[in-house]
Formats: sequence, C-alpha cells, structure tokens
Amino acid sequence: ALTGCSEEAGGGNDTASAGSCAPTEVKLVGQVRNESNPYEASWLAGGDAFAKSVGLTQQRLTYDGDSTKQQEQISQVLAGDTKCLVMNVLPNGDSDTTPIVKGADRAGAYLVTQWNKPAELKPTDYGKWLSHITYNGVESGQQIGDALAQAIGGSGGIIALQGVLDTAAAKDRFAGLQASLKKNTGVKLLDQQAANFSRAEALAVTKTLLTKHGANVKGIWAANDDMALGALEALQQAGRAGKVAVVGIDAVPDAVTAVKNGTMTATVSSDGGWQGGIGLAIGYCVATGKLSVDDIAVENRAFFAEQFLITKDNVADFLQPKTNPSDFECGNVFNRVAGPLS
Amino acid sequence: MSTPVTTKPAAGPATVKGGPGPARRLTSYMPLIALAVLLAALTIADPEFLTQRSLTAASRTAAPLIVLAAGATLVVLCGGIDLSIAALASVSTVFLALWLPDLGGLATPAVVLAAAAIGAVQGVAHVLLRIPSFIVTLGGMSILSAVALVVSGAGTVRVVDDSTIAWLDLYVGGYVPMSLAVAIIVVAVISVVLKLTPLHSWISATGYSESAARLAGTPVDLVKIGAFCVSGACAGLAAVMLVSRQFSGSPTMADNLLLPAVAAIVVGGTAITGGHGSVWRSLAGALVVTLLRVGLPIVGVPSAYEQILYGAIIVAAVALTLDRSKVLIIK
Amino acid sequence: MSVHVEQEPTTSAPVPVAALEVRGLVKHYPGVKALDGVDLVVRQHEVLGLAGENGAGKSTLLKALVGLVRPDAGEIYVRGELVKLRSVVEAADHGIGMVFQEQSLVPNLTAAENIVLGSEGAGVRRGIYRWEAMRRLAQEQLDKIGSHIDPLARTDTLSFADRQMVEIAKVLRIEQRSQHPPVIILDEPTSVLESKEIETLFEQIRRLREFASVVFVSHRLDEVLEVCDRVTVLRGGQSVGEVATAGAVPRELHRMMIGSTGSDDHYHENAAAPVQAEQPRLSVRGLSGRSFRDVDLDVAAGEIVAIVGVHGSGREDLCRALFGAEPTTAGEIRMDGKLLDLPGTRAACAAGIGYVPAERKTEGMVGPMSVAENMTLTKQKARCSGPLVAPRKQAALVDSWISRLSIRTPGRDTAIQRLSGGNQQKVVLARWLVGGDIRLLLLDHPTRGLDIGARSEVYRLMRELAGNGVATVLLADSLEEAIGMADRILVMNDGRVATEVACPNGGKPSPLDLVKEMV
Amino acid sequence: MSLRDAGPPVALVVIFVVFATLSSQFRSIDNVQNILDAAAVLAVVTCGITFVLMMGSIELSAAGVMGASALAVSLLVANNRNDNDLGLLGIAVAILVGAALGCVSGLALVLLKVPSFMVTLGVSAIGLGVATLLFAGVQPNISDTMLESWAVERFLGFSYLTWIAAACLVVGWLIQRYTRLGRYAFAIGGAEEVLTLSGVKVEPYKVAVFTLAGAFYGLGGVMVTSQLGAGLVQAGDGYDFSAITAAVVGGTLLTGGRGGILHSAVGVLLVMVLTNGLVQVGVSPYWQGGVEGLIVVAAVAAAVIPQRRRNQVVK
Ligand SMILES: Nc1ncnc2c1ncn2[C@@H]1O[C@H](COP(=O)(O)OP(=O)(O)OP(=O)(O)O)[C@@H](O)[C@H]1O
Ligand SMILES: Nc1ncnc2c1ncn2[C@@H]1O[C@H](COP(=O)(O)OP(=O)(O)OP(=O)(O)O)[C@@H](O)[C@H]1O
Ligand SMILES: [Mg+2]
Ligand SMILES: [Mg+2]
Repeated sequence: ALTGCSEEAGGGNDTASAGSCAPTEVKLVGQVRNESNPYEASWLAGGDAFAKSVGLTQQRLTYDGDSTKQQEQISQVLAGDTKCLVMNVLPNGDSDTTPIVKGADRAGAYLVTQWNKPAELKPTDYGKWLSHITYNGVESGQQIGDALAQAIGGSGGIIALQGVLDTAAAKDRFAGLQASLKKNTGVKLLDQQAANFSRAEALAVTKTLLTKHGANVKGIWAANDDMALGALEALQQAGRAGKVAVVGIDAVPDAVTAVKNGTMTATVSSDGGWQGGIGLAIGYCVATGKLSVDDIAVENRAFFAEQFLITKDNVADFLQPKTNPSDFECGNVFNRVAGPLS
Repeated sequence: MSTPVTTKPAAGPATVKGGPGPARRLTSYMPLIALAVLLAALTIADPEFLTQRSLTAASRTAAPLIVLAAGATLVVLCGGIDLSIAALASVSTVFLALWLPDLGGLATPAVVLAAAAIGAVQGVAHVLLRIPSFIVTLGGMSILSAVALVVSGAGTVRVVDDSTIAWLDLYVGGYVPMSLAVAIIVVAVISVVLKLTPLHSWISATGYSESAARLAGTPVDLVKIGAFCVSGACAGLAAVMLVSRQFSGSPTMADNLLLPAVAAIVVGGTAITGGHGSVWRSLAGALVVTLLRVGLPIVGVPSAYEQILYGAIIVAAVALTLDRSKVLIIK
Repeated sequence: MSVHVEQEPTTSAPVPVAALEVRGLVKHYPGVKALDGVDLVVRQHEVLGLAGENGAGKSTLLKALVGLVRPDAGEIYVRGELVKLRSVVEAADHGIGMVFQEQSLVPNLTAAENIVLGSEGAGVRRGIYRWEAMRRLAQEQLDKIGSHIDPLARTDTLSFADRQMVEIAKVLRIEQRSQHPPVIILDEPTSVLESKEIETLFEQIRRLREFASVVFVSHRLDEVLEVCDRVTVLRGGQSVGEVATAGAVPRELHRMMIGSTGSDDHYHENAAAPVQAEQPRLSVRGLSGRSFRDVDLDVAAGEIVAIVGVHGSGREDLCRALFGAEPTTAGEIRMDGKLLDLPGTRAACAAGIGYVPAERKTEGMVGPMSVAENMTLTKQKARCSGPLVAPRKQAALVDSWISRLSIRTPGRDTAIQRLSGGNQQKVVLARWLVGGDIRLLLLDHPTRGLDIGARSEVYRLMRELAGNGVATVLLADSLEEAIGMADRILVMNDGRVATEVACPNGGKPSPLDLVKEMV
Repeated sequence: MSLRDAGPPVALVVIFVVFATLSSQFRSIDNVQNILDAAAVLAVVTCGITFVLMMGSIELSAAGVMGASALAVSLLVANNRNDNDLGLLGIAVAILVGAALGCVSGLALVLLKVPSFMVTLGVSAIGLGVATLLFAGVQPNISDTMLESWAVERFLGFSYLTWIAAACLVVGWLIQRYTRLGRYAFAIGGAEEVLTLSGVKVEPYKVAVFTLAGAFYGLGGVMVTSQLGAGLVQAGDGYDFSAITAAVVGGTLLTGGRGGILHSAVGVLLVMVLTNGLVQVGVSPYWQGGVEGLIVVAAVAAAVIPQRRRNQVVK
C-alpha cells in the first residue's frame, strides 16, 4: 500500500497509511453543481444509496455551477479532518480540476473526479487521486450524429446546439459531430449556435434557426438532452413536431421517454446514479484497504465509462435506472470501464 | 414694555467637537459584529468549523473577493456601479495564463495594468457618453466575456510554470495566507490614500451630490474614471490570485463572483446610492459573504435550504450594517 | 414708534380663543437647542409674521406645528384644545397646512396631481384616477390664486414662481379638509418670487385672512410689515417679543431680532472701493448659449456688476456659462486677457473664478458632508501640505472662517445639512474664499433666504472682497439689492443685454428705470 | 411623447432596418412573428421591473421568483409528479406565489430599510431555494393541455403567450396611467420625501409595487413553463438583467421618475430584435454577447443625446 503524503499540511499529525481506515471512520463527500436538475440529483441520490449500503452518510455539496464557490468548498472540506476523507467530485470545468487535485493531494484525501480534467493532468502522478471517470464525448457526439444522419435518410440540413462553449464536454461532443459529418457527406450543417446546455435557451435559439432556415432543417443535433428537449418544444410551437429528427446526450428520464415515444431519435446513456456511487465506492474500497492503489490498473486510473446509444430499439432497457448494488462491490468497481482515456 | 434685549452676537466658533456618539460608533463596527455573529452561529452548528485550519482556508478563499469588492467599492462610493468586474477578472485570468510563459514575472503587473486600462476605458465611456454606469459596465461585461472566449479559444488555458505567481499561495508566519495579506494591503493602501488626500472628499461629494460637487470645481469626471480604473486594477489583481489558486486561466473563471462582490459591498454597509461607506467595510462584507458561501454547506445545510438561508441572512446582515443616519432615503 | 406688547398671560378682556397657541416648546438637536421654550399665539383671522435671524428656530417651530418635528417638551393648542401632532396628515385634519421653505413638489407629476396630492378627493375613486375631475379640482385652486398655468403641465416644466404658486394652491386644499378655519403656514414663500408675483401672493394672503389664519415668514422685513397684522420675533429658539405692524419700521424689528440696531448703511455703500482697473479682469465677447445671445460683458477688478432681468432673461445660464457649467455656442471669455478654456468647471476654478449657485440645497452644498469638508471642497490646497490633507491646518482654517463669517454650527464636523439655511450659505461662500486666490465671484442670489443680519454680513463681505480687487458678478435677489450693491447694472431681456446702467455711489438709478428695460 | 423620448424608438427602427437589409430571412413575416413570440416572457417580466425602476429602486429577484412560480405551476396543473390538476386555479396560485415573494421584497425594504438591490438579491436566492425544494430531484413535466396550448396555439398569427404579454402591457399601461398605485410609483421615483411631506404614506405603495412586480414575474414563470413543457428551477435565468437592460434601453431611468411601460415595450423589442438579428445575420456565437453589449451601449448613448442637459447627473 501507499504511504500517505499527508505530512505536508493536512491529515493531522499521524502519517496514516492508505487503507488503514476503519469503515466507520470514512467520511464521504459528493460534490456536484446543483440539485436542481435531474441528472445531478440522481448523482447525489446514487451517492446516498452507496453510503447507506456501507452504513455511512454522504455529505452533499453543491456549488451552483460557480467555479470559485466549488474551490471555496473544497478548501474548506480539506481544512477539516482529511485522514479518511473520500471525495467524489464533478469539477465545474477543466480549469477547476487542477486545484482540487493538488489540494486533495496535499491534504491526503482520497479523490475521484469525473467529466472534466485537463489532458495533461494524470491521476497516475498522484498517490490518492484514485481515478478520473468520464464518458467519451467524441464518441457520443459521433454516435448521435450518425443516428441523426440515418434518421433523415442520409442527406439534408441539420442544425447544432452547442453547450457552454468553454467546456470539454461541449467541445468533444461537437468534435464528434464533425467526425460524423465527415462520414455522412450528404448531411449538411446549416448553422450552429450555443445554447449553454439550457432548455430555455435552446428553445429560443431553435425557434430563430427554424425561421432562418425554414424547411431545410431536417434534423437537430443537441449537445445534451436538456437542449434537445427545448428544441422539441420549439418544433412543437413551430408546428413541425415529428417532422424534424432530434438527438441529444445524457439519457435524462424525459429524453428516454421521448425516445420511447418516438419524438426523439436517439440519446446516449450516462448514468448519474452510478457516477454518484462509483466515485465514493472506489475511494471507500481504497481507504478501507479492500483495494490497493497499486493494484488499480493504469488504464483504470483514468477511463471512459461504458455508454450506450439509446434508440427506439433498445430504449426499453433504459427506462429504469439499472444501477445495482453489486456494481459498487470492491471487485466490481471497474466493471464499466470502456477503455482508457486517450 | 419691550422684551429684554441682550447683545448676543452670532455664536463664535463653536467649540463643541461633534464626535460620534456611542450609538454611532457602534454602527461603524456593525460589519465586524455581523461577522462575529455569523462565525459564532456556524460554530454552534458545527463545532469543527472554528479551527485554525478552517479559518485559514476561509480567509484564503476570501482574498480574491475582498480585492474585487474593494475596487468596486470606489465606484459605488462615487454613486455608480461596476458590473464588469467579474468578467474583467475572468478575461484577466486568460491574459495572465497566456502571458506567463513569455513575460514571466512581468505578467502580473502587465495584467493588472491592462485591467486598469480596461476599467478606465469604461469610466471614460460612462463620463463622455453620459450613460449610466450600470449600462456601460453591463455592456462591458458581455464584451469582455466575448473577448475572453475568443482569446482563450473557448477553453482553459493551463499555466505550466506558475513559479512567478506561486508566492501568493504561501503563508505568512505559517498561518496567514499570502493572498489574504495582499488583499489586506490593497484595502489598507486604498483607505490610507483616501484618508490622507483630498480624494476622499472628492469621492464622497461626487457620490452624495454630483451636481454640487461639479459646481464646487471637484474633478468629478476624473474621479469617476479613476475609480473605474482602480476597480479594473483590482479585478486584475483578483485574477492573479485566482490563477495562482487554479493553476490556469479560463474565460468564465470569475464570472460568478459578481453578485457576491456587490453583496460584500452592501453587506459592509456602503450605501449603494453612493457617498457613504468605506473599503474596510467591504473587507468585512466579503468575509461575511465568503463564510455564508462556504460555511452553510460545510456545516451541513442542504442545498435548497442553503439558498433560502443565504438570502435571508444576507438581507438581515445589511439591515444590521447600514448606517441609516447617512442614507436618508432607502431605494 | 410701534407698540411692543408684553408676552405675559393677561387676565383682561375675554379674547376669542386663539386659532393656534404654542407654549414652552423645546426641541434639541445634537449640539443645538433649536427651540428653547417658544410661546406663540396665532389669532383667528390674522396674518402673523414670524421674524428672526437665520437659525432662530422659525422653521423648526413651524415644522412642529405640522407634525414633522416632534418637540421634546411644550404644548400645542388648536382652538383651545391640546393636541399632539404626529404627522402632516394629523396636522391637516386639525386644519394646519404649510408651504415649506424648500420647494416640495414632485417634479415629474402634473401640477394638478401635486395640488391634490395626499387628499385627492374626487380626483381618485377607489384608487383609479379621474383625470378630468382632478384637473377641475386643481383648476379651482389655481383660480383662487389667479394663476393661469395649465393644471396638466408637468411640474418640472414650470418656472420657479409658477411652482411656488402650485405650492400655495396645494396648501389651500386644507380648506376642504377641515371644517374649522384653517391655519396656513408660509415659510419664506417670497424668497424665490418676483415682485409682481409677490403682490399676487399678498393679495391672496389678505383674501385668506377672511376665513383663515396665516403665519408668514420672510427675511424681507418690509414685506413682513406690509402683509402682517402682528409680528412675533424669535431669537435663539425663544420668543423675544411681538410688534404690531401698524406704523412699525424694519429697524425696530431688526433690533429685536439681533439685539442691537443694525447699521443704517445696509449696503455698506461707504465701504465701496473705487474700481481700480485699467484692464478688465473678466472680458466676455459675443458669448452665446442656449438661452442667451451675443453677450458682451466687462468686469474690472474690484467692481461689482449686477445683472438684472425677469425669469427667462437668460442671466442665470449666462452666469453658469461663465463658470463653464453650461455649454456655449459662440464667443470668448478672457480672464485678465487670457482666453479661458471652457466648458469645464475645473478651468474656471483654476482661473480664480468662483460660483455660488442659487439652488443651495441641491447644487451649492453636499448635505451629508461636514462643514469643514464643504468649506474646503474646492480649494483643497488650502488644507493640504503637499498632496496630503493636514488636519490641524484644516481645523485652524475652517475655524477661522467659521468665526470670521459668524457661522452658527455646533462644530466644524457637523453635517452641513443640519445648519440653518443662512449658515449653509455662508459656508458655501466661504468655500471660495478659503484659498485666498479668488479673482472673480459669480453670485447667483447669494442672499436668498438669509436674514437681514446675515445679508448685511454678506454685503460687507462683498465690499471687502471688492476692496481686495475681486471682481463680482451679482444676480441680485431684488432690484434694491442690485442697485445698492452694484457699480454697474446690466439689464438682460430675452437673452440679450438690453442696456447698461452706471450705478455709482450717489448716482443710483431708480428701480423704475430698470424695470422699464426689463420687460 | 416628446422629442426626448424619441431616441429608443428611433434606435429600434434603425436596428431593424439594418438587419432587414443584411438578411432576407430577418425581414420575413415568420421571423417577425418569431421575434414577437420570443419577446413575450421578457415583456411580461419587464412590465414588472419597470414599476420598480420607476420608483428608483432596483429589482434582481426575477430569476428566483420565476423559478419558484414555474415549479409551483408545474406541480399544480396536470403533471407527471402528482395527481394535481388544478388548471387555471393552479396558474393563479403560481402567480400568487410570485406576488408573495414580491411582497416579501417590499416588506423587507420598508420594514428593515434594506436597499432593494440587496433585498431582491436575497429574495432571488430564497426563490431559487424554494424552487429547488419543490423540484426534489425529479423534473415535473406538465400535461395540462390548456397551459401547453398557450405556447403552441396561435391567434391571428401570434401565440397565445404573445397575446398574454400584450395584455400585460396594456394592463401595465393602465395601471401606470390611471391608478394611484402607478402614479405614486412614478412620484416616489421623482421625489419620495415630498410625498411624505404631503401626508402620503409611501410604504404601502412600495410594498404594493414590489408585489405587483412579483405577480408579473410569477406569470413570467408560468409562461416559461408553458413554453418548455416542464417546470425548471432555472426558468428565470438571465431575465433579471435582460429585463433591466430592456427597460433602460427603452428610456427608463435607473434613478427613477422617468420612463414607463411603453418605453419598456420598445426596449424589449430592441433587445429581442438584436438577439434575433445577430443569429439571423450569422454572427459567430463567440461574439454575439459582445456585439449585443456594444450595440446596447451605443443605443443608450444615442438615445440620451437629445436629453443631455446642463450639469446632468449620470449615475
Ligand atoms: N434636522 C436638524 N438636525 C440638527 N439641527 C437642526 C435640524 N434642523 C434645524 N436644526 C438646527 O436648529 C436651529 C434652528 O433651525 P431653523 O431651520 O428652525 O432656523 P430658521 O429660523 O428657520 O432659519 P432660516 O431663517 O435660516 O431658515 C439651527 O441652529 C439649525 O442648525
Ligand atoms: N441628530 C439629528 N440629525 C438630523 N435630524 C434629526 C436629528 N435628530 C432628530 N432629527 C430630525 O428631527 C425629527 C424628529 O426626530 P426624533 O429623533 O426626535 O424623532 P423620531 O425618533 O424620528 O420619532 P419616532 O421615534 O417617534 O419615529 C426627525 O424627522 C429627524 O429628521
Ligand atoms: Mg427657516
Ligand atoms: Mg432654516
């Protein structure tokens, strides 16, 4: 096992070695942007479920999508007792990951990060940054791009709704779309606008783009489901519901339902409940000594999680969240690894 | 017959020195009292909150907000408002991250100067075009955000070699974060300069009554431009602190600090209508706001209730700190 | 010689119960005893004058009568009945209404709304406006005072005098409010009016006497004597006596107000210094602006030039233009032959020009700031050593000016808004003098609202400054003042200089000569 | 309207003409309809904010109040979370929720004497907190046909929401012109102390104005819910600042006492024409915000030219 590197600032006076924590000593912290959207709410719920399964509670932190507030909370958490601290964190943006990692490292806390991280920053360079989990945005962007192309019969104009422009997720997904466009030469990207992952903004932008491009719009590619749902409303209001194919990413419940009803063509699964649990589970396993950092394969220190393209054909499988407790057993925590982060 | 008439010449120089009464002195300490009460409440909610490490972390966290609020306080004292500070700080983090490799140690002063210049440009626009500072800086906010997005290529700019700004992450005497020390120095310098020079008179006169100040020959326009300039420079300095903490620059990094900064100013008891207030008050206000931002979730208040509490407490804090003898009409 | 009536409780003939009676009213402010046991009787159907120097407590007393100031001790009786007045509404219910010293109209409402404000009656039903009814209500009030303004005009488009008329029309609404004969209080209503308007107002006051009591305050003692039946004199927050006006002369009042007779030589004409100039200090050629055209004007060092004209003659804008506070379209301004780079008040200040605006409250002073700061706002150098403020130097400087101008204030750190109007004005004047480098003073109604003593001091100050070579442009409060003070008078009419009248000592023109040119 | 009010309408026409020449889609009937439809919510919110700005106060609670009312309405009409199906009554309750939060702002302002800037910021946080509580982790989707139809059905070419907004403007204008509440709000911005001197108790009117504004935001939240088909905590995101921008661009002064509903209507159109036009002429998404900011500043600057007065105070 690793020896903790807590002698610098945090961790108290004893140099606790990794894996020495009693299960009851472990402190679990889950941090996401807010509790006011289904995806992140399910994340925290997943974390709670895992904590309950091991007889602990999760400290739920939310930071309103505010980078500085996230850092403030992290430094405050790290200023407390960090010996057996496990954090499962969704950094607000790429730039927020570095200070979180460095802070946790200095304090000797176990850390799992998800979604955002600068490419150069690698968990293997750190002792207690156990893993970074994300979904392959390029792949998902491409998958739904292909599904869209297929839905409109391989040719026609589409419009793209981008996410918050300076996030990796938005960029990767859009890169995926471009790759898809290269492949599907019949599909033409008429316009692209940022709608900031927001349902309301997507609604307004889509309406404008619909009047701008009129009947040329055969499909709408959205970088997440919220925007896709906003686009659906716009289509309905423009009286074109059902005539334009819509795709999104994230598999939020409403989108899955929409796919089932056929109003949406496709989305890509990302499992908030699992994400909320798995980060804590990895940390918990290492902290209690059931898993050793050295034993975690290098490709599992930063990995893409499995994701599935959800279309009408397989939507039935995704109507219920399919996280189950066995996913979080220390032997299974890397079950959903789809491949190392490139 | 007639009433007694004593020769009573108009009163000579009155010798009564109208010093502040105990009540008045109390109002000027209100921001500190609010701070202490909040800290006590958080400690009661979670005894672990009142540890030296926890306080050190909170004060380090508060530093950029203090600097940001201190600069904007000057604009508020002049009767205006600067809504661009956060966006300006964001774009400054991008500039700093981009310039660090080439300029090294000079990048910090360069960024502060650039931010000061941008602030001054907004001040000039406000003064020359005669449009409300609210609108100028709201426009400035969106323009600066766009610039930040374009310049950064809509992404994080990583700082590989942060050796020239890493000093901000040190601790003075082992406990006091360097960034907090810098923030306090900034506040101290601003207040000392104001106190010792005619600037204080000019700024308050401008804030209380711009037309009277102008007709008294006060350089109102220059004072305002200067306030915006200092506000910009402070945004630049806050950006340096943020970069030293985040090891990168990002086009939206500080955007969410706008409302907390304005809240810090108001919670400190500075009149949003101008004239009355001080940067010291904003320092206390920034600490209150920071404690609320980090303290509530850390002591375990659930997210939804945290927002409700934040809203209620911040209003209550202002109710405590505002010196109503100076602000007759509350708008 | 007038009769002084003793202020002692008389047990003689049963007089009809007084409309309003005040006994032993006391009001403290920090450091000031604004009212120190005032007694006052307002009889029914009389016009009572209230005289007293600045800060004597007149406004405070009157505000106590309408429930705006809560006295620390003392009683107020309305028609013999002891009352506690806690708000303007309560006072109005007792039939007491007041026109305030500072104008108090809502600028962005119509005149009609201002007139009925607070007691709209038929003008508003269940919260819904009846514009026509409201206009009619307002028109009735305006007709009473013979004003011809449009009730639906926005108040800020009206002239100063018209606004004063609106205020009077407004206070007359008291008649509707109370069954009893009302008491109407006018705190310095004439200080912003022209003589013609004052005449109308006086007719109105005399009409009011038929059914109401009126309390009238003015620093122009001749006015007080003209319109009032009786005058009560306040000094230092106490009533020091009363004068029946029949046959009384201003000097008598004056003596009671300040405790000694003022000088006969009101305008200090003996002190007038000979004008000592070869080259004019201020030289204006062909100046045009928004409301004045093609103005030529020379003022020599030590000379006092008064500009007279009716409202709208452009003299006020001209004065501001000279200070760089108003844009000009053509022409040039030279100080001692040097071209001034205007607009911009800084350049004017640097050239040694000072300006005292007419609207003291909003433009002359910064209310919440201290006397010391207000006094040193412009001439910062005078209180600094190097770039830094020197507190000792400032204190000595400010204190010396406080005593030199006899400014009544609890201390130099008191907020200027707590001073009485006259003392505020002295501070504003002092602002230009503390630097010792003033070369040209532009005085816009410098004595508005000042008591006779303070006025006299201001005049003496002007003479003294002129003696020291300061050139002065004076927009006088009255024609008499212009004639009394000026060496030369410019008459402005419709934005142009209509004529120029020499006004040397001993060869003063008559007011009539000037009026002819003004209209 | 006098000359000094002419600036914003002129700016609106100029900007419209410029976009119309640059883009043929922009000047299509469809797009004009789209602009008006898109303006509906902003117009309603701006109606509310205008009254507060007229008093010289400032109002930043729109985001929180709209979030709370959006959640409230989506949980009260037919939805996927519970069995409620209150229809119009649910909508009325949601508007009342907005009014209640507005009332809280007003009361805090007059009772605690805290500046509106801070009060409304606090109330916004409270509103968001209430909304998050109601949200409870599961997105409420509405299935109420009437509420859904508001955004979809059209009358004379415009969606019902647009007509609702138009009705709000008319009501707002009537309140401003013909009620004591409206005129006093205007007067409070002009000279509050004079009202007090005239024996008017301004406090109830201030509370009433904030309550009225809250009701407008409540309606705005309902309208957003109708558009999105779901109750979002973020329903009001950004409306606070864009409504103030619209009001100010339209010629309402932040210092109070000038402007009004008609000004604001022009301002709303100006802002919407701008957002729409920039997309239509294809300005890069990266630059849109910046260009919009620049044009808003320029428009306000142009609009104030006829009003420049001597010694004018600009805060
Ligand atoms: N609000 C206040 N706070 C403190 N002191 C005050 C206040 N109002 C008046 N005073 C003081 O009370 C005294 C009486 O003032 P008041 O305004 O009644 O005088 P006045 O006789 O009306 O003078 P003027 O002729 O200049 O109008 C003055 O010394 C003044 O400084
Ligand atoms: N120190 C002061 N400075 C300025 N104005 C004052 C001062 N003291 C009193 N005043 C004025 O005098 C009036 C009466 O004030 P006072 O403090 O006696 O009653 P109050 O406390 O306002 O009354 P209440 O407590 O019944 O509401 C107020 O309108 C206030 O403006
Ligand atoms: Mg008075
Ligand atoms: Mg007075």
